[in-house]
Amino acid sequence: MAKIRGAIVVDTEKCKGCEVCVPACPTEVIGMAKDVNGKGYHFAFMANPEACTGCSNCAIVCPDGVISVFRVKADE
Amino acid sequence: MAKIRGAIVVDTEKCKGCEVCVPACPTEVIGMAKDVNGKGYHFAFMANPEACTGCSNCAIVCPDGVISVFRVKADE
Amino acid sequence: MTEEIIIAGFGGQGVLSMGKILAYSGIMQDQEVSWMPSYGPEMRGGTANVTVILSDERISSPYLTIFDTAVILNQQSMDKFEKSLKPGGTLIYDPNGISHHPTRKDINIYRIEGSRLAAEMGNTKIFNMVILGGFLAARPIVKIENVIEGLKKSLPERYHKLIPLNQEAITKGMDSLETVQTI
Amino acid sequence: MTEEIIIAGFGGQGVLSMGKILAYSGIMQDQEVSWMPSYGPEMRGGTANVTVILSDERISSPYLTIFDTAVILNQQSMDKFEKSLKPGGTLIYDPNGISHHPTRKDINIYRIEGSRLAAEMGNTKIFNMVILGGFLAARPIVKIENVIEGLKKSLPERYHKLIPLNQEAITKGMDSLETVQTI
Amino acid sequence: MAELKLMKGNEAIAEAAIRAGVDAYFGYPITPQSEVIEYLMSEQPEHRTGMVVLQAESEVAAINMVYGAAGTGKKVMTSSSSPGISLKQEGISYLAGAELPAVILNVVRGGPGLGTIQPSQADYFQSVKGGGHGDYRLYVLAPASVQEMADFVDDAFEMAFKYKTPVLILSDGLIGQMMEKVLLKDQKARLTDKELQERHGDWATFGRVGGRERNIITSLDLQSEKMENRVHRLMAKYKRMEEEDLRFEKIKCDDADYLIVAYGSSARIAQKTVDLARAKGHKVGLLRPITLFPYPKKELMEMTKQVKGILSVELNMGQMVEDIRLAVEHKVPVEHFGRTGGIIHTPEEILKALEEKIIKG
Amino acid sequence: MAELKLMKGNEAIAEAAIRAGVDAYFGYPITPQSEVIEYLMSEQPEHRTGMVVLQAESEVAAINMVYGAAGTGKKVMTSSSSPGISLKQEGISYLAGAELPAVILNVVRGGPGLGTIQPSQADYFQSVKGGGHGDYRLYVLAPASVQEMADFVDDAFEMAFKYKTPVLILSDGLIGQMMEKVLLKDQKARLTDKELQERHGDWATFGRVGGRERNIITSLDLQSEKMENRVHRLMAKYKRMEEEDLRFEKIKCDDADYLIVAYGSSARIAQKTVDLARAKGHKVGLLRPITLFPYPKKELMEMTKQVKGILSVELNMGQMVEDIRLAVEHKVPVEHFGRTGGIIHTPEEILKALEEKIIKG
Amino acid sequence: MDIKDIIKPENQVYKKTDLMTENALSYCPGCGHGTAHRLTMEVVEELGIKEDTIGVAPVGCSVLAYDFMNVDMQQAAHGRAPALATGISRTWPDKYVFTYQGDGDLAAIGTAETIHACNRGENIVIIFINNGIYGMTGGQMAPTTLPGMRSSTSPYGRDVRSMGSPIKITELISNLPGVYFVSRQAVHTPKHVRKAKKAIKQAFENVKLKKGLSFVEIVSNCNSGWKMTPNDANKWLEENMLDFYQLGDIKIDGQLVQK
Amino acid sequence: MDIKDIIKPENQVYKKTDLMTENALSYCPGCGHGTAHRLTMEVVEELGIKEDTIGVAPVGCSVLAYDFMNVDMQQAAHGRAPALATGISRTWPDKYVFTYQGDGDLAAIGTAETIHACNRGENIVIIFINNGIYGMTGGQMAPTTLPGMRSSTSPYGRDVRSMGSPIKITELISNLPGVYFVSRQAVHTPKHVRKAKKAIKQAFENVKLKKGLSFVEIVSNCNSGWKMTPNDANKWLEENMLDFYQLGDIKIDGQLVQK
Ligand SMILES: Cc1ncc(C[n+]2csc(CCOP(=O)(O)OP(=O)(O)O)c2C)c(N)n1
Ligand SMILES: Cc1ncc(C[n+]2csc(CCOP(=O)(O)OP(=O)(O)O)c2C)c(N)n1
Ligand code: SF4
Ligand code: SF4
Ligand code: SF4
Ligand code: SF4
Ligand code: SF4
Ligand code: SF4
Ligand SMILES: [Mg+2]
Ligand SMILES: [Mg+2]
Repeated sequence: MAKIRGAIVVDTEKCKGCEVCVPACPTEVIGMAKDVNGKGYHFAFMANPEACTGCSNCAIVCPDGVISVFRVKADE
Repeated sequence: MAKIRGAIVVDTEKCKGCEVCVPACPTEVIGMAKDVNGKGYHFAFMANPEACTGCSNCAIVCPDGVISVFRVKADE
Repeated sequence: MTEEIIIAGFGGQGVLSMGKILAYSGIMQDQEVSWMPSYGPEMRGGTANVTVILSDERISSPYLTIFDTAVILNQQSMDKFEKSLKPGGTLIYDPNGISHHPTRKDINIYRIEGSRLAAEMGNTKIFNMVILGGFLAARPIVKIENVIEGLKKSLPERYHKLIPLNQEAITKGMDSLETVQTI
Repeated sequence: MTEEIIIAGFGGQGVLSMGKILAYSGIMQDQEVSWMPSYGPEMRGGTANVTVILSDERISSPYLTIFDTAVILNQQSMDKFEKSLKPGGTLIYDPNGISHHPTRKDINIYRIEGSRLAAEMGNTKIFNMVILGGFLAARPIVKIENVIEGLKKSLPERYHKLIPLNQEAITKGMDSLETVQTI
Repeated sequence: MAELKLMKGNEAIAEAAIRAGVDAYFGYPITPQSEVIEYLMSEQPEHRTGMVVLQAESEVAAINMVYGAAGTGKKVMTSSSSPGISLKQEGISYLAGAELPAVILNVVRGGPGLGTIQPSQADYFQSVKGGGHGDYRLYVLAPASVQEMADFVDDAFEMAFKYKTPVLILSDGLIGQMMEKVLLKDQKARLTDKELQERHGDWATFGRVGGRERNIITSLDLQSEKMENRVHRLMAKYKRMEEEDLRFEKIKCDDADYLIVAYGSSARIAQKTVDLARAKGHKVGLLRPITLFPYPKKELMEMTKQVKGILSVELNMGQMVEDIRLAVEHKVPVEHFGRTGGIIHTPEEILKALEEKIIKG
Repeated sequence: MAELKLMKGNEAIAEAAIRAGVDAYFGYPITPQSEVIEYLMSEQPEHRTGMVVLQAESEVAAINMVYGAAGTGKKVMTSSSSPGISLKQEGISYLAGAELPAVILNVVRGGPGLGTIQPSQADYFQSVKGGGHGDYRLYVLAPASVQEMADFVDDAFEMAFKYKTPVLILSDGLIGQMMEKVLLKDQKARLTDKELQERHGDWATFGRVGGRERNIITSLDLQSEKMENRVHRLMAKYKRMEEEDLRFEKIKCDDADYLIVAYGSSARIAQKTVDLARAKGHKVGLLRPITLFPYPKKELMEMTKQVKGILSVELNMGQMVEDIRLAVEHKVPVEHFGRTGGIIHTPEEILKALEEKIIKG
Repeated sequence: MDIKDIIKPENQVYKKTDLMTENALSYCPGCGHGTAHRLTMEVVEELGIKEDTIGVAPVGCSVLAYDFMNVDMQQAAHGRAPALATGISRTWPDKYVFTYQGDGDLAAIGTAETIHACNRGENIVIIFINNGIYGMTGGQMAPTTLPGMRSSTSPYGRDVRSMGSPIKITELISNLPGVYFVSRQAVHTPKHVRKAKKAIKQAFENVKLKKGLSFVEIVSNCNSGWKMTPNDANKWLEENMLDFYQLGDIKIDGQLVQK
Repeated sequence: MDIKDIIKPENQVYKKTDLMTENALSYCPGCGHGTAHRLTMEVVEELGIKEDTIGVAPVGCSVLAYDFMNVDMQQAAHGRAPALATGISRTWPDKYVFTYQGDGDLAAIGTAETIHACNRGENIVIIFINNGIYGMTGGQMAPTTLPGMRSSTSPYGRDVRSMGSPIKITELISNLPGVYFVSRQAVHTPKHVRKAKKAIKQAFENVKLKKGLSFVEIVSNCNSGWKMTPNDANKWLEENMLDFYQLGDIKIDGQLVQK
């Protein structure tokens, strides 16, 4: 059975750490980094990458448009 | 039988001859003078005084408020 | 030659358009002209006046307080402008509605029964053309053919059919001017 | 005596209120004071700075480009203000987040671990009070009791219960100042 | 086709705008200049040239419609009278700050406040010093005849585009309401979209045609350094205006012992005074600034070598007189004569003032 | 109770307004002065004194609310910053024309256009020459400290009512945003309705109380003769202001060879320049006009007997310098130094300009 | 019975209110402004509130309303009467403050002031004279000018496509919660005059309740601007204006009237 | 499957549109302005109209929109964006002209310009960001601030009695015949973002029809002004703002949507 796998790339230097993407992810993929970026923000990252379906929810709510989304159909 | 009699007094110097009072009178009392007043207007007057009932219609539509109305109950 | 004219009367008497025709007539004979109305919030029934200048030279001030000629069409204007004529100037007036006639001795005075004549011709709208005729009789500063040309220019195309009637009124006015006093 | 101070850091670090407390402290000991913030469209995360002057005389310009003392709380501010100190002036900074440390040889330099100490005290909001303590250790221009009075004045009544905590932070700061270089 | 007509100043400027190929007019009625929009509406210029004419909901809206259209490279104008021009001050300051070409006509009436609707020149300060906020000036043309009302449309747009700046035509009720003969120029074609895109493609906002980089119209510089640069750029333009596009007229100045300085309707009236004075044996000349900004400072200074005194004649309580004094650096006496509130001075009273304040004084 | 506080200029003026017994404030937010209305709202002056505070829908509405309340004899004020003040120009002209007392605060920022929000003095011309239409002036006070921001509220209202005129407090972002210590005056009671009716019953429109004749507030005179009279009445007031209520401050002028003229924030900075200059051996003095209209013309003329040159220091490209030149009638060199666009000049660069343009020049 | 016997002081049943001054009205013959002025003053008189009434005149033909209404009045900048009234009413909360405004004044340049005074529920009365044109400045198109109607700035008739539709500002502001009472009336016949007066009276009475703004529109003629005789203008009004601007109460006691 | 195998250009399903510039947005973390910007630009990109699009930025936090949207833009005086757009659209009738305005800009100072551009049926798109506050100037009360809501000029909460009720300008302008399409949306969750984009797309598509103005309100957070974290602000928005400002289409194809 073909499974959908996804991944996101956060432009960590532009991420403002607003956390709006976190609740937007239906599969609770996203966490906030302990580290801060050059502007002092804790940026978002895939804390739970396996769960990502590439649904793009996070990307479309990200106010700063810093998330890119990738998606493949992967055979199990 | 007591009959209602009315009369109007037009401030002829202030009348602007607009004729708005004419159709307002239910008993066709009012006519416009041939003469003009100091401002060059043909002023209104009681052309048909007998018919006046003192209903005040003319006075309340007169834009310039130049009509005074009088009214008595007269025995026939 | 420069002629400085005031035309003054009630709002609806065609004072402004008479001035305009006169000014256009001046243009038709290659003169410099100016036409300066009194303007104000339209309180209908108020007075209206216009200063018209025709000149062979560039006109300096279009706004004047003394005039060569005054055309006067109501009492207020008489009160105001009789005294603004230059000595030797010309006053032309319609006696209708005038209670105090002009009294100056150092000016030429003419009368023109504009209202009556217009009424006789069955069209009160040509009143100002009758007056214009009277003016031209007293002050023949523009040629009649230039007046007609001026009339054409100042009337929109669709009213050109009225030109003969206007011309007739002007002629009537020219013929009907009465001399009160010449100095 | 006149002390011209710049305090500079990130928007949320309490730079402005630290300056305000300092200014109030000056008032408490009858000095003239001025407090002039940089202000701008609030782009959060941007830098904020405030110029504070305490003086025994009437203060002329509240806006300065060179200072006696600089309190520096982020890298941008270090880049901007290290060079604005007068020779012999004093630079106090929190090394947290600073990548390029001060290099001038003609000034006094102190460090105060404000962020760390505040975190240790379990309340990041008192960060600026720790820094203030450090400042006072380096530049004891106002008496501590006047600082406490200043604190009272600048805090709304309902926050007065926090004064002991603030006082503790100031003391902590005073005790924790590290000397990097004195001239 | 060029044409000779008898027209009001207000009508002449409207007709001239159509013939000049103006793209759009936005305005709101106010006496004594409502004939501008009335004439335009009656001429249906959208049929004649495609020019857009719109009655805005207010003067504030009108000036901002002008801003929008000007920002696209279009030739666009508005007109109003004093109170309405006051309302436009923010917009005018924005136009100057954003460096947009636009033409604004003020047919001045007597103020302050609702005032009168009669002619006045009491908006001089507002016009030349900047009634809006900030460091900016307008290029200001002061017509003194109906012909100039017509001619200055072209001139104003030339300057507006040359300097990318708002240009003010400062007229008044007398020039606006009077009729004179006017020779109207031939119809100029409006720029086609293509021509406009070629000419103004480096700054105007009509869309990223051909995929070019975006253009931005703004007067904002959050950084003061940038803002100061912007203002310096403006100041350089104003200096250049003075060098290249200053205009004035001298009447009977060659042998003048005394000088009247007057613009617009006052110049017309003062010209008659010059004749009256000369008839009385006073050698009086008239210098008429045609541009009020830039101002003929050098020319006035030059005149101080010749004249014994200067009278500034204005329909106000003394405004331009300051610019004359600044120009002549107090080398000769400079006095003011003016009427206000809609009263127009007579040639005779100007002469009297001249005699009292300058010739005898 | 008088009180010593550390406050921003904007807060101080707001607190002082409450204490001065001001009846109403109408305003619209704009940086760098929004603290005025914010402070007022947080103080709930309706509970403290009954003062009304209302956030209007725009600056235009605000100035016209001021007009309405001022017309009833109330003490009423507004505040804004440059673009907002431009929008108020029609209203200000109306206030002047109708001879209404009111106080307007402009906390100037850099223009033209949207500009910057940093301090500037580029609205000088607009303030003192009349940014609105018509022949009028404002009484203009220029505070140079937080204390003066507070103190000038009372002074401004005194002048506003003495002359029945709008008074402008011309501040800037520096004075508005800085904190200094300020001694706040005791609370003054607001006039009771009865007191107001007695004091202003001959002109104010609060209803025909006691059946008195009606009062009318207007700036309209359809007849030009009447309008001219109105303007002459205004001019007489302006003259009287100059005679009775001119204000300025002289700092180290007694032995000065050179003079700096500066107001508001520039005066603060220039004062430091005076010290720097004297440290270098130049005898420099500072004349600080406190009223910008009326202007200390006589005092400046007097100073020409003593000083060799004058530098006008302004946060603009050269505005007040014209008034200095007019005042001193070009008897000594008068030069300008200024920064613009929100940049604040440093005491050091002023000194440099002084040396280059005046001392050495 | 002789006329002389009728015309005696004791028989007088209609007399111009003393709250209209003796100044001759500056309006054109037959203009509805005069009637609207008089009704307003009759209401003030009948309510006995002249000591507590302050009026605000607009810019428009009624700019001189203060010459005719014998109460304290202020003249406002064009469109700003509601802002003035706000300033007055806020500082004199117990007074009767009214504005008297034309359609250009209220619905064009003054739109923001109108909407926001209504929205804030200022405790004032707005009398709104809708004559579909800018009377004072010589008959230009107003926001209220009917489709196809000629004016000096719509000489070929209002073209809705390029000039927009006439705006029913009265209906618009009725939707605002701050507005307590709205009525549209006319004054060209005795019947309409009587109803209009009732509405104006209601509006002034509402001020006592301090529940919000009361708004009375009066559809009126501008015979000069329309270039008709007064009686023709009134007929045209009846046949054209009233079709679009339907008369009647629109909001009572803060509730929209269901139609 | 390794993450690296997923993150390959050919697998990319979401990418920021090129019509957003590379400049970092000047907005506070979590502010809805960024999302609204992006949606607008995505629509312009998808419709392939960037060569024919001109935007108008307001005064408000989005004053710098021109730094972020990669199309031709003008910056307008506070409140006047619809007037600018009118000037542009009238002289370039075939272009896509849009304004992007905050609630203070559009519903306070700009009320007259908004109402009249709507009434004239200008062929433009208005994107209206309603965050219930003046964000840029530091959180003052806006015409849209909810009753009882705190702001720096209503520090004790909006008092409807003295400050008026929040104004539903969107419903108000829906009543104007010049307005062709009106929708109220939000952008705080993916679901809302998708709907909002649909509405914006519809609005831009309408421009081709030249049937009137299209208006899209976006209810958004101003977490800084509201003094909340972004997620708390979005929750507050959901629970409070959306109750008052109900989402959905209000007018489609010139017809009010019946509720
Ligand atoms: C700021 C400003 N703009 C324009 C005018 C000119 N003006 C005077 S009255 C008026 C319109 C009057 O129309 P309306 O309000 O309908 O009143 P009406 O005369 O029809 O009663 C205009 C545009 C002005 N005086 N001030
Ligand atoms: C004429 C004028 N008045 C006031 C201001 C100050 N100002 C700037 S933005 C703004 C309000 C912004 O609020 P909003 O429109 O809701 O936009 P937001 O920042 O909330 O997105 C104000 C009052 C100005 N720049 N110009
Ligand atoms: S693409 Fe979908 S599943 Fe993956 S992180 Fe984003 S929201 Fe979660
Ligand atoms: S929504 Fe965007 S900016 Fe906010 S935390 Fe997530 S990735 Fe960062
Ligand atoms: S009072 Fe009545 S009956 Fe008498 S004239 Fe007037 S309208 Fe006619
Ligand atoms: S309505 Fe009045 S003004 Fe008109 S004609 Fe009759 S009496 Fe005269
Ligand atoms: S112009 Fe029209 S509104 Fe004005 S007075 Fe005349 S008829 Fe009435
Ligand atoms: S202040 Fe508010 S609206 Fe402005 S950027 Fe920040 S969150 Fe957004
Ligand atoms: Mg009207
Ligand atoms: Mg907002």
